[in-house]
Amino acid sequence: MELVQLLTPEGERFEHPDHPLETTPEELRGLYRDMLLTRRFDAEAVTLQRQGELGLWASLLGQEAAQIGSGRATCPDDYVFPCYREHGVAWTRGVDPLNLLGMYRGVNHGGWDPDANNFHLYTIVIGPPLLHAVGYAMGMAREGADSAVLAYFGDGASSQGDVAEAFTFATVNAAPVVFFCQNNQWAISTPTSHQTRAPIHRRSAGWGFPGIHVDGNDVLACLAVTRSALERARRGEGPTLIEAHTYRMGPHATSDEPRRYRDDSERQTWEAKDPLLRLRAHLEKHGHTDAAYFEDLAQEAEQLALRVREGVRAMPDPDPAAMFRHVYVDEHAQVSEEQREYEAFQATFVQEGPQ
Amino acid sequence: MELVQLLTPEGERFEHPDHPLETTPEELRGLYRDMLLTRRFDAEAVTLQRQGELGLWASLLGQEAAQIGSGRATCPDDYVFPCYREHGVAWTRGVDPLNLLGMYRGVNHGGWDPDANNFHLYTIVIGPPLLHAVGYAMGMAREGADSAVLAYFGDGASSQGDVAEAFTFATVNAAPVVFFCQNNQWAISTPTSHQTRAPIHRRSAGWGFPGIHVDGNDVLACLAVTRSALERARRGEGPTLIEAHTYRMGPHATSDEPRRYRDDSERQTWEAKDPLLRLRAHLEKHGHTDAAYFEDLAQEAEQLALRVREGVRAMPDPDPAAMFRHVYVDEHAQVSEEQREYEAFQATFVQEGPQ
Amino acid sequence: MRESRQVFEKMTMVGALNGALRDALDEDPKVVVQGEDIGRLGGVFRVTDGLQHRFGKDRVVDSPLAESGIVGTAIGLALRGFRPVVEIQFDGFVFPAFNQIVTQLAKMHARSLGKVRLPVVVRIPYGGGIGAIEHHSESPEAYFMHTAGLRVASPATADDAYWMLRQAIASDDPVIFLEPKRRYWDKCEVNLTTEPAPLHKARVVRPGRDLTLAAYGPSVKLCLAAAEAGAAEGRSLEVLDLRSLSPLDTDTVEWSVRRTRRMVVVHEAPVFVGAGAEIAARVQERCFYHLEAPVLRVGGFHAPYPPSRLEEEYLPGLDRVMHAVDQAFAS
Amino acid sequence: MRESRQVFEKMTMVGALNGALRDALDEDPKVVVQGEDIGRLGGVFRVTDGLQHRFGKDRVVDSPLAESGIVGTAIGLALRGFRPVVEIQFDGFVFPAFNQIVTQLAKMHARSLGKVRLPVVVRIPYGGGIGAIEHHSESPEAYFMHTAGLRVASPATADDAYWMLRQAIASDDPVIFLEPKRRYWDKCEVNLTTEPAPLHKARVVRPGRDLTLAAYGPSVKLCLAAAEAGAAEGRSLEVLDLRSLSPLDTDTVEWSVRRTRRMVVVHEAPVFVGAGAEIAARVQERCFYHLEAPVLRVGGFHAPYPPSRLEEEYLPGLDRVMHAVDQAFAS
Ligand SMILES: Cc1ncc(C[n+]2csc(CCOP(=O)(O)OP(=O)(O)O)c2C)c(N)n1
Ligand SMILES: Cc1ncc(C[n+]2csc(CCOP(=O)(O)OP(=O)(O)O)c2C)c(N)n1
Ligand SMILES: [Mg+2]
Ligand SMILES: [Mg+2]
Repeated sequence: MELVQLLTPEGERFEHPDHPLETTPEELRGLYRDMLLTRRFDAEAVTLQRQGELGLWASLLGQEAAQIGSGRATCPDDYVFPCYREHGVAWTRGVDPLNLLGMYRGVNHGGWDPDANNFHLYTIVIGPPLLHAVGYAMGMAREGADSAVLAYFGDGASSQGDVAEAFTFATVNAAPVVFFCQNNQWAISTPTSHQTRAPIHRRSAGWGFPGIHVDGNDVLACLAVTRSALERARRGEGPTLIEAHTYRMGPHATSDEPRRYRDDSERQTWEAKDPLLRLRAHLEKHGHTDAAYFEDLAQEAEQLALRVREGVRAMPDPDPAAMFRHVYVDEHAQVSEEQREYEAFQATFVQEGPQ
Repeated sequence: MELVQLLTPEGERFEHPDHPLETTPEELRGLYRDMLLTRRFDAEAVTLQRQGELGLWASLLGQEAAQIGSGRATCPDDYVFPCYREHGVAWTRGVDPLNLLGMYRGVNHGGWDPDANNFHLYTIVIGPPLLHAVGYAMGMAREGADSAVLAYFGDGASSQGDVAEAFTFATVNAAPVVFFCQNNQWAISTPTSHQTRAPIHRRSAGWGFPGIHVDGNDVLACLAVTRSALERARRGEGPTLIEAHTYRMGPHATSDEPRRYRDDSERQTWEAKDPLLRLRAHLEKHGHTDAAYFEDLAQEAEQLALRVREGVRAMPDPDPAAMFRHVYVDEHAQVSEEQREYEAFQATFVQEGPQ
Repeated sequence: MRESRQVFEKMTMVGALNGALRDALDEDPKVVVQGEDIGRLGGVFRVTDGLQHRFGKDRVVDSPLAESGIVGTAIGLALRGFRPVVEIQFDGFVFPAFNQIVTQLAKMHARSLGKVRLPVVVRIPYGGGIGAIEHHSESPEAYFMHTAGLRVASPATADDAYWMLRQAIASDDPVIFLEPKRRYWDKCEVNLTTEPAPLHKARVVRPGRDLTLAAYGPSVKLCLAAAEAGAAEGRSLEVLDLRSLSPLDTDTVEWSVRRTRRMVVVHEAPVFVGAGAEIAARVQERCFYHLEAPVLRVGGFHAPYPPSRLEEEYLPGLDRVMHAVDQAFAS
Repeated sequence: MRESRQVFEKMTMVGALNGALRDALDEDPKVVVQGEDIGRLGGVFRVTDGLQHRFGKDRVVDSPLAESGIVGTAIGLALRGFRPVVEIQFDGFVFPAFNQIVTQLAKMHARSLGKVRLPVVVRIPYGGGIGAIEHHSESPEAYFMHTAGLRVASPATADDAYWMLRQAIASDDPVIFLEPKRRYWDKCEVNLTTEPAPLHKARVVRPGRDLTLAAYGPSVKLCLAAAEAGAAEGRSLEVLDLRSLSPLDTDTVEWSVRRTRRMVVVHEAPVFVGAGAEIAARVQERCFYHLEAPVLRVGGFHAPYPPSRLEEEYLPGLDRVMHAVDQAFAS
């Protein structure tokens, strides 16, 4: 199957018969800004991890187009289910980047309000959220809502049984859901060829719903295919699978050492396909931007980085009592009992003064 | 995709370019005998259940061709993983039918030696055995064995995540395994349309391996496609998925009441496609059989039924100590302790005499 | 609010559960029911009989054969504001959903710092005694008790079945609702107008002075029989129906044992790291100086549930309970 | 047989486990290793470092990202006569494989009346204390202990890690092998020539007279520190390393408690229906008249494992252990 591409690595714009896309210069500048700010934020998080402010960070470097393009295709009433690397998607949903850092800092397991931006919590266990997405979409459909769900997963995740079950429940319920696979070629050290011998976008055919292969480093193509898939879902025509061909430029997470399992040369090949460079080339070629635009943006990026840096450092450690809170909505005798004992025990230290 | 058929419901023989099959009259008579004896055995088990000799029975009525055809395609060194209804397959592997009754009578959970006939135990939990089959096939391949695995599952089972994972592990390991799906149109009360919106045989394309749709009531077609798929597997070319289009003529199990969820008319439609009738028509039309053949066979069937009836009635209840045996291969302190306590407790009754 | 309803007499537990689902579906449009074969067939035990006909295929959903999918989509529905009640066909088939239950259903409320609520009920017919094949007679409650974030409850009678299921559906926390299938056809009077007790409260079902028999679900009836037999021997045995397993109503247990000073816990699940272990551990912690004898446990062996012809040997029966009672008095 | 080998000095637990796998792969061609990222990368903890290079991709297999598939195919390989050792990347990711483990791996030997053996080892780095994100610090042992058919063991030191893993691989039963990841980088002397003790035997790692501290895996070191602190306060605390959780070496536990008459059990897993519940229940059953105080439990709370900034509050620490010891003496 052909790879949907609307923008070449050199910044050349194409039209695609099945995925028409009209864009204003302002929109194009907006997409570039999204990608640049996301990248800057991500780089800042990597630095903060090195400085010990975060316990871990999973960088999205290289996947900005896949995430911004697909995320910008959503409407406010749509709902998004991420994995743990969808910082760009979170950005498009209006989630404060600071919120994304809490779990990587170790002060919470997520903890933002998913309903505030219709952006679900990051979920570490790979597989389950795809089914949550389908259930959510089934609920939307039952309510007759004019909206859809966008669910992200990785090339590695595609091997989990839950993903197949998600396809099954989505099709038999004609659920308004779009499955968006960022095939970034690696699942930690495991290449995609170890997960499947056929392209991932072909998977959906076996369930009778369409699969699309898109250039994941082309923000316009990602926007276009996701938008049409979401529209299809909202029309009640059921799910679509999108495979975005992209690359994880960095390590799996800050704890990882990619040199143990892949050549740097691979990364270099992909640098030529950088999602930001190609949109920048396009913007410049068509006179949509001037030097001031890029300067302002660079400044905005530094401000964002500063805000994030300061925000993270100011993040308080959680109150130990938080361990017991929210285990249940309503009182649970064992939790209350353990909390009482814990607090009584802590009180003995307070009485004795600091140790 | 076209349905592979070598024998019409009227007993007309066809050739299929991809699935050539040469058969001698003797082989054809053998296949008919297999199907008839299996059907007779199955009917006897249903009766035995009604008489209270079995706790439950899952009848294969209507699926004789799918099971005998595919089972007869195996070689002795191949290995078979059944579900719980593969009585016909068991027959082709030389498993004593009496062995199949133990778990339905409640005297064991299976308990035959899988390695005696390379026929694995019936497995009640739906999904897991497909992965066992793939692992077994991976082992065969590692040993360089010239053999393959045949794994059965149902239309309902196709929804389990483990089936998808089995496809994944089979393909990335190019495991010599054939997945044989008996689509008997129902999973208890759930029609296949509630499991998938696309034909099951299409599922494999998403993993890059072939899927075949075969007339599951045509014993010759089932034999031919399974044989070629097993040969392909033995050649190291990896897995094949076969979907056999067939029908569960009876209830899901003796405890089920199909009238609650399906029309009798459906069953009548399928009666016209009876797997035995069509082979019988073919045999008679070509003079491969005479009246004596059918009479002898009927007598053999009655003898089998008699042997099964008597055998079941003679099956002893298991020794209670069997509960503790075989939990582990080697001694386990808690099991030994509980067994000692249990036996000491039982001994108090013996001393006191019967209660 | 339910004045118009009669007090039903002599209902089976299946009937009571069916009534509870029907009333919950009636009263709250957000309640949805899903599971394998629960629609036209009404479930293999007929607990959902007639519900699809009455409430439609959108609210009473025949699902594909995939338990992870059943629970996973229920979580998604709950995120959207629904209150799903899912059926796992038999105890032994809950394990494909275990990942969804343990890592998602149980933890999402805490993960979200309370922003997300998952009012999902997972109904599981459990326990033995019905002569079934493998995986149809197991008692998996300990796995769920050990999992923080889940509530676990099990009724022993039709009356409790009705009300406890209503309460479970009303709970904003996920509830693992264990239905003792060997009691499905037992009848008792169900009072449909008066809620008898909170979901998580244990109940003294037979008062006694000399020893406490603690049980839940299928084993309560057995303990009542044991108390009867004990009375014939001149022993006054108190029977507690724990009803809730997470939380455990330790207060009631403690209150009972402090009076009787002896205790035997009975359940069908294997005793090794089972519910009885927790109860024994708690009781000796809290009633150490009140106990005249160790807390004893009667339950399944550390072995897979046996073939049905052996299940009466495996399951705690009257003999084994009375034997434990004797031992407790011998101490 | 291994005379040619030196006694290694000061090995980390990771090194010891790596050595055990290497030697097992060397000695038995039927041993195969599979898991996520265990090949080129050598596993996220480097336990399998260099093994794929040495033994090839057929024996040290990078699997797809699917735990049910990893365990399910391992069962199939075992049926074919292999001895698979699989790695689950982190404790929290064992649940997708739970169905395979509980309904298949644990039960197939019994199901087949002993005809089938499944010598599969499931290695799981478990427990907290490494500052990780959600699902990377859990202690799931109680689930496996409650499951008949599984053996469950956990080493506390590099020396035990080497030998216990060798013994687990040699076992004809399935073994859940729990590796205390916070002790992965602790070094100790590993004697590669002498098998120190059977897999399922508990060990007194510090003798004492006044109270028994029972622990396993990550908590043994903590208990040794507590015994040290206790000694400073004039209390002689005995420390038991249980090593095996199923079977539990009750004899050694009993033998210890009968002398010390007091006991505190420590583990990271939530105490509610945890390993400690079983130990407390057994000890009060068997040593009722020897106990001077109830058996106390120190462990995780009935709550999901918290964010890492709170883990020191959640995990049993020296303070909480000493507090329990004080309580045991206060009784
Ligand atoms: C069920 C489960 N198993 C294992 C892991 C450990 N793990 C975390 S990320 C990862 C690789 C994921 O790869 P992919 O799905 O391609 O996503 P990517 O990280 O490339 O975005 C693994 C194995 C996990 N989080 N969940
Ligand atoms: C994991 C699991 N869930 C549920 C069941 C209960 N169950 C037994 S058979 C069956 C239907 C199976 O349908 P199918 O796969 O089509 O096989 P068939 O019975 O038609 O041969 C169900 C739901 C089970 N055995 N295992
Ligand atoms: Mg990836
Ligand atoms: Mg079927």
